[in-house]
Amino acid sequence: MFNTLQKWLPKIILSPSIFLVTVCIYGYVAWTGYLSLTHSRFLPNFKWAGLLQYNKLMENDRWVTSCINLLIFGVLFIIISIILGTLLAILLDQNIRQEGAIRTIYLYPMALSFIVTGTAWKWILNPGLGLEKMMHDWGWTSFEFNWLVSNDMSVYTLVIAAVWQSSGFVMAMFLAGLRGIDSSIVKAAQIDGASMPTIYWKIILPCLRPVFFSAVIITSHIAIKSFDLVTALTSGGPGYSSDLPALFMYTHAFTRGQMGLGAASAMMMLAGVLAILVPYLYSELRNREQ
Amino acid sequence: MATLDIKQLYKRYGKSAPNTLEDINISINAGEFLILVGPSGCGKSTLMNMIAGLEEITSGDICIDGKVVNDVDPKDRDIAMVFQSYALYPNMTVRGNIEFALKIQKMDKDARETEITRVAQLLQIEHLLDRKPSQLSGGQQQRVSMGRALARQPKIYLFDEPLSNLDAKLRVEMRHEIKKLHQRLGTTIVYVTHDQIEAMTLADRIAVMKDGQLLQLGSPSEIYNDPADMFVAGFMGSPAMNFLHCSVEQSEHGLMGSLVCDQQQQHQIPLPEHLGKYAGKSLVVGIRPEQITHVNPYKKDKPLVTTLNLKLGVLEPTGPDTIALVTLNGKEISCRLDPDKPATMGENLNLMFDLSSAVYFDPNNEQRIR
Amino acid sequence: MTKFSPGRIFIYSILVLFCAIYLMPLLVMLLTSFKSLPDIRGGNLLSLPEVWVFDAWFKAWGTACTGVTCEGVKGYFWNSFKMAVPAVFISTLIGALNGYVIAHWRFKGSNLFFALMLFGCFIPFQVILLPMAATLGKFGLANTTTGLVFVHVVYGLVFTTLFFRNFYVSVPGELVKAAKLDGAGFFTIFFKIMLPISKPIIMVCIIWQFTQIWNDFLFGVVYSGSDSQPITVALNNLVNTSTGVKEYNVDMAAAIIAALPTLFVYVVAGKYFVRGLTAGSVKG
Amino acid sequence: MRKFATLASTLALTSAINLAYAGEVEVLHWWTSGGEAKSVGVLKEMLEAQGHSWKDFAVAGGGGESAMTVLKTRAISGNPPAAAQIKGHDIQEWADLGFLSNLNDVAKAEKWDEVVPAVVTNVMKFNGDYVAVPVNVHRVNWLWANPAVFEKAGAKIPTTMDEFFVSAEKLKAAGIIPLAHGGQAWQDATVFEAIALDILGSEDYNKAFVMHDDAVLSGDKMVEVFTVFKKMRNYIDSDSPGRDWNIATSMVINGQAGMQIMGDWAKGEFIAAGKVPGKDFVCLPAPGTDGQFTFNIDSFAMFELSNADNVTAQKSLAKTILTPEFQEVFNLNKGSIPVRTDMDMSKFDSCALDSMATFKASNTSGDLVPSMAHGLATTGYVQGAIYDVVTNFFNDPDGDPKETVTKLARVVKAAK
Repeated sequence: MFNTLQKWLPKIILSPSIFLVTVCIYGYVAWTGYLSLTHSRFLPNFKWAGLLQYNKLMENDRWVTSCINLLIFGVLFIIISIILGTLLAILLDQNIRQEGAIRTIYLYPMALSFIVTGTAWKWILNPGLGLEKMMHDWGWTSFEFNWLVSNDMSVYTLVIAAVWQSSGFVMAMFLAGLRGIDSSIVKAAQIDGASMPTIYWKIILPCLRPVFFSAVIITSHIAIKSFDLVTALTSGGPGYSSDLPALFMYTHAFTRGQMGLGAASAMMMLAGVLAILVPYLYSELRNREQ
Repeated sequence: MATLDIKQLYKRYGKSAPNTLEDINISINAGEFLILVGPSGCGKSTLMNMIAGLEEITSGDICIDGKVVNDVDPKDRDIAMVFQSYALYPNMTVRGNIEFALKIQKMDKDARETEITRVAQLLQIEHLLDRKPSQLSGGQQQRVSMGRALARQPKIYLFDEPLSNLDAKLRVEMRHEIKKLHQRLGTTIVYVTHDQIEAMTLADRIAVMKDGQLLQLGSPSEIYNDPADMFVAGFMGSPAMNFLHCSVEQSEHGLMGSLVCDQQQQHQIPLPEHLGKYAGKSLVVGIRPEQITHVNPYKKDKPLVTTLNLKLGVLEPTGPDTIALVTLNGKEISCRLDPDKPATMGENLNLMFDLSSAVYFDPNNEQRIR
Repeated sequence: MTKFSPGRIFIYSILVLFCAIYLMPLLVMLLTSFKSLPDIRGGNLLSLPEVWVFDAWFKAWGTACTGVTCEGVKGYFWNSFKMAVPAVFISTLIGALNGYVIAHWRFKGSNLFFALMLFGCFIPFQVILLPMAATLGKFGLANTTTGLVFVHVVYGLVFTTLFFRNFYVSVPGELVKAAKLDGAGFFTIFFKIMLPISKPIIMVCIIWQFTQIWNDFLFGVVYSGSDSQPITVALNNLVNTSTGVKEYNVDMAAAIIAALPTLFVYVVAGKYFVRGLTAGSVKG
Repeated sequence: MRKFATLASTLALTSAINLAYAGEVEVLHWWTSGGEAKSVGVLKEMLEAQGHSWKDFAVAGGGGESAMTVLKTRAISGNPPAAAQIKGHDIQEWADLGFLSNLNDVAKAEKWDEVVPAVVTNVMKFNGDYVAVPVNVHRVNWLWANPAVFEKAGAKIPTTMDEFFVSAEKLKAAGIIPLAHGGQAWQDATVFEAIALDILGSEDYNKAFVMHDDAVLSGDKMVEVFTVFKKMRNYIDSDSPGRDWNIATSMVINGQAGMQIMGDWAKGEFIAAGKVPGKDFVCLPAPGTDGQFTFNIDSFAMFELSNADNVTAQKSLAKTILTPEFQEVFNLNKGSIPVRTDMDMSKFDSCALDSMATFKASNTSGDLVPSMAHGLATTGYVQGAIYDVVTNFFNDPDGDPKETVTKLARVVKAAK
């Protein structure tokens, strides 16, 4: 009897989580998927609408803008975070005095939410209050930094703030990766006459491929879910020029009483995640097995 | 001390997958030291895990002391195992590691102390008891992992390549220790290795496995001198047995096999008469390096002994012997030469082939011709 | 000790420059919190306060209005602890058990489950607000601290499982086998062997989860009850003035108070964070 | 506040009988700070004086957006608050879904129909039954100006759109920001609807934003509205995007800017800064909308509850909100006017009196129109669609009024 219990124990232990994941993630997603095919407005209802909401979504200029913004924001944010994180990690790995303190400084933005830092960021980026004014006060009057209030540039301010928040975490991941590399590899390369930049570029960074993988996964999940960031910084403005899908979804489903449309946009977001992530996951994991 | 019987054992992962183990039958007597050898992936570790109860049995039976234990939990089989990586619990001291199983058995504290002391003395690790595994050298970790197994006083010990992470000197030392331990305690041991010297020196019997099948089960000398097929013959012994493919002819001097050396010269070697039915066909002669030597006048006129003049290739002095490579039939053949007698690379030398203890195989199915 | 060559000086100056950039928002908040209101309107972001005043801090902690009550954020501060501590503890424990099963007690489908879970990381939380509300309502957990803890545990689970699984995969399977032969069962192995060696990854999980849960606003605002609102909600109420004078110094002081616990965790446990990441959680 | 404590205790005496059935009301609102929080505090005191307890559920942010999300999740979880700050069309939506409770008995006892104008009560009723209680009436089409600034620039405070642009030009020449504005969607819409009210007139305003008449929405007049709207952009400083409305107001207060088009809640900011109406600042109708009144009504909807004691408390709350005492305190604090037309207005300032007079007059002249920007004119979805078009046009330097009008008509139709 005890025997069988031992055999079933792993499954028993995992089953509540399996249940929760099935219901609270996939069940709810299915529910949302169903909702996106209904006429739901103010609250969910179950009047069948077919693909109506999706058609509406495709014709919605704001949705198109927010998708393009996500693409710009996501790509820039991921690339800059990873480059900056790698760079800082490499510099910090050079036997730096006070490494612990510097590391903490790079890492601390991760500890703060945009509910907390949003106001400070709005000030810093605002031309009349922040950086631009400060530079003018200090005598550099030609300094111009008005991205926050510019239609074309506001989405880049999101990138700045997001990179500020997450690059420290990426740095920590790469630092951890660097610490895990066998030092004999570096010695071997030095004996072969390679310069330090070459060693990093040709040997160490390729070794960190799994870290890149994790970093891409983590930063892309941050990018897709970015919501606090936009609400705190631009609320999607000026106009809706810095809108992102997460904000679009929230606004339509909860404040505008267009739950069906909101649900459809959520499903499109998930489909987008699947379309980009699954091939990447697949190729990465397959490469690693080889 | 216990007997271990493995009967018609099969292991398959998934319904359509090929058999990982196929029809394994081994009976191990109480107190016997059985060694499983074979190339990696032959299934020996799987077999070991199945004996321990760590993997499920697809079909067949495993019996300890005559009782089927197929569905018995690992912990209830009264088996101890020593792993290649030692698998010491990193969070516990040496004492904690040895004590762990005893605590689970709810042995009282005094008894545990006695047992730890006994094992520590036996393995000379008393001074290490309060250290963590990470503070120990490889050899010390090895001893602790044996100590952990010994403390339980199980019916059967399983050793999974326990020495392969040690350096050569330590490996020899530990080998002796294990041998002594076995002689002193007389327990049943199943031991997996790919090191054939370990196999030869430690085993009461050796089981040679390949591709999930048991090829031969026998005493070390049986395995060495009387291999069942080319695989077993080639696997045991270092340098490995030489295989000479030759065509068989009936000549006036009796049955002869013909060979070609690297100077395109034809050579003939005598073959025993019972191979007569292979005349006109070809077979494989298996001859160990120690049967190819300098000319020994004492043996010279014996039957099935012949001398060939061959060009020496690379020489490898090992101390007690010098291994010389010569090319025959386009393959390198190793010979064991007396280091005291002169021999230089490139020199043509008369080598004596003693075919009286050679073995013969059918080239088609690689089975022994008896 | 390494000598200060031009190259080293270059490295140090870059590192210090980035320190300044990273610290700027915090510095702005700190300076502002010590300024008086006229001082804020007059000076610029990084100018030092003309007079250092601490009133804003006392007001934020004890007397600022966040609705009809004007007792500052102190009550909400404890609400957040009451929610975060159990949620972090439970999600870490379950994550550890899950990771242990997925890494060492594999069974048919356990890997599939893991893959499905990974995808769960990417779901925007807005999607699950309503169905989760309905679920909580059915179980009578709506607008209770328990319900809030439950929500955080469910969606934190995905991450903790991921962390622990990646860590436990790097623990040799032979350790588990050895323990099984020593007679240890599922839980004995977990509590006596796996958990004691998991300290680095437990630290990572605690830091990650604590930060996420403490900083969460969305779940906090929709699933809390009126007497269990977390500090992020209070902060939001304080900062989003609709009428009246905006007291930036109080807002900033409150924001820093709200951030103190997470900052503390990062400063104190930051070194374990990198160590824990090194120990395996980044190896995907 | 002391006065209200005594007032509350007299109220407590009159309703002492209710003490036996003391219940609890949970109130969801987004009045979290400053004068609003204090006003709600008064309501709390008055209710507590009647023996009930008040559970405060305040969620600030974005004009109630977060609060609405909370309300929806709470309704779905089957645990709605007793009262929630809901307004305009949303009341109908909630009532239609069957969440709201019937307040007819309170309304009858308190004679709401007699003291509150029909324009207001219509919003509070669903199928003829009271489901919500109005708190106040805001006039949205106000222009707030700093006379000192105008004097300095030698400009006249404008009453028509043409004057507006003349004055704005002068202010600009004097180095003053003519119009203080916060670039948030609802503020853009507030300015937009003021212009629309002027150019379209009350009738077409209603046709466009209440009836969604395609001809008006895509008509030439609407093109003109957008053209003027775009022109106004030139008199706003470039830092406006994202700015909160009260920051914009403070720009007018400290003379950085000349004027602001904003609802009467802006008055609270002036008062809080110690400014006197008529002297330090002036309030007058948004250019060209004299005699017209864009109304925005704050209200509390009452949710269906199961606990009988709590229902009693809820009804007490409904009753208390419409008492002249509360109406007076609250509206003095908030800058708005009472919903009761039978009140003694002696404590109110000139702006409020002016507002009240226009409210009563426009009620009969047909110039009383619901605010689109504040959700009184139409459903949340149409409002949102209009917001998108308006705010995008306003912030897009290349926005073309003609194209935008076509787009407006299209999205309104799609959202309907």
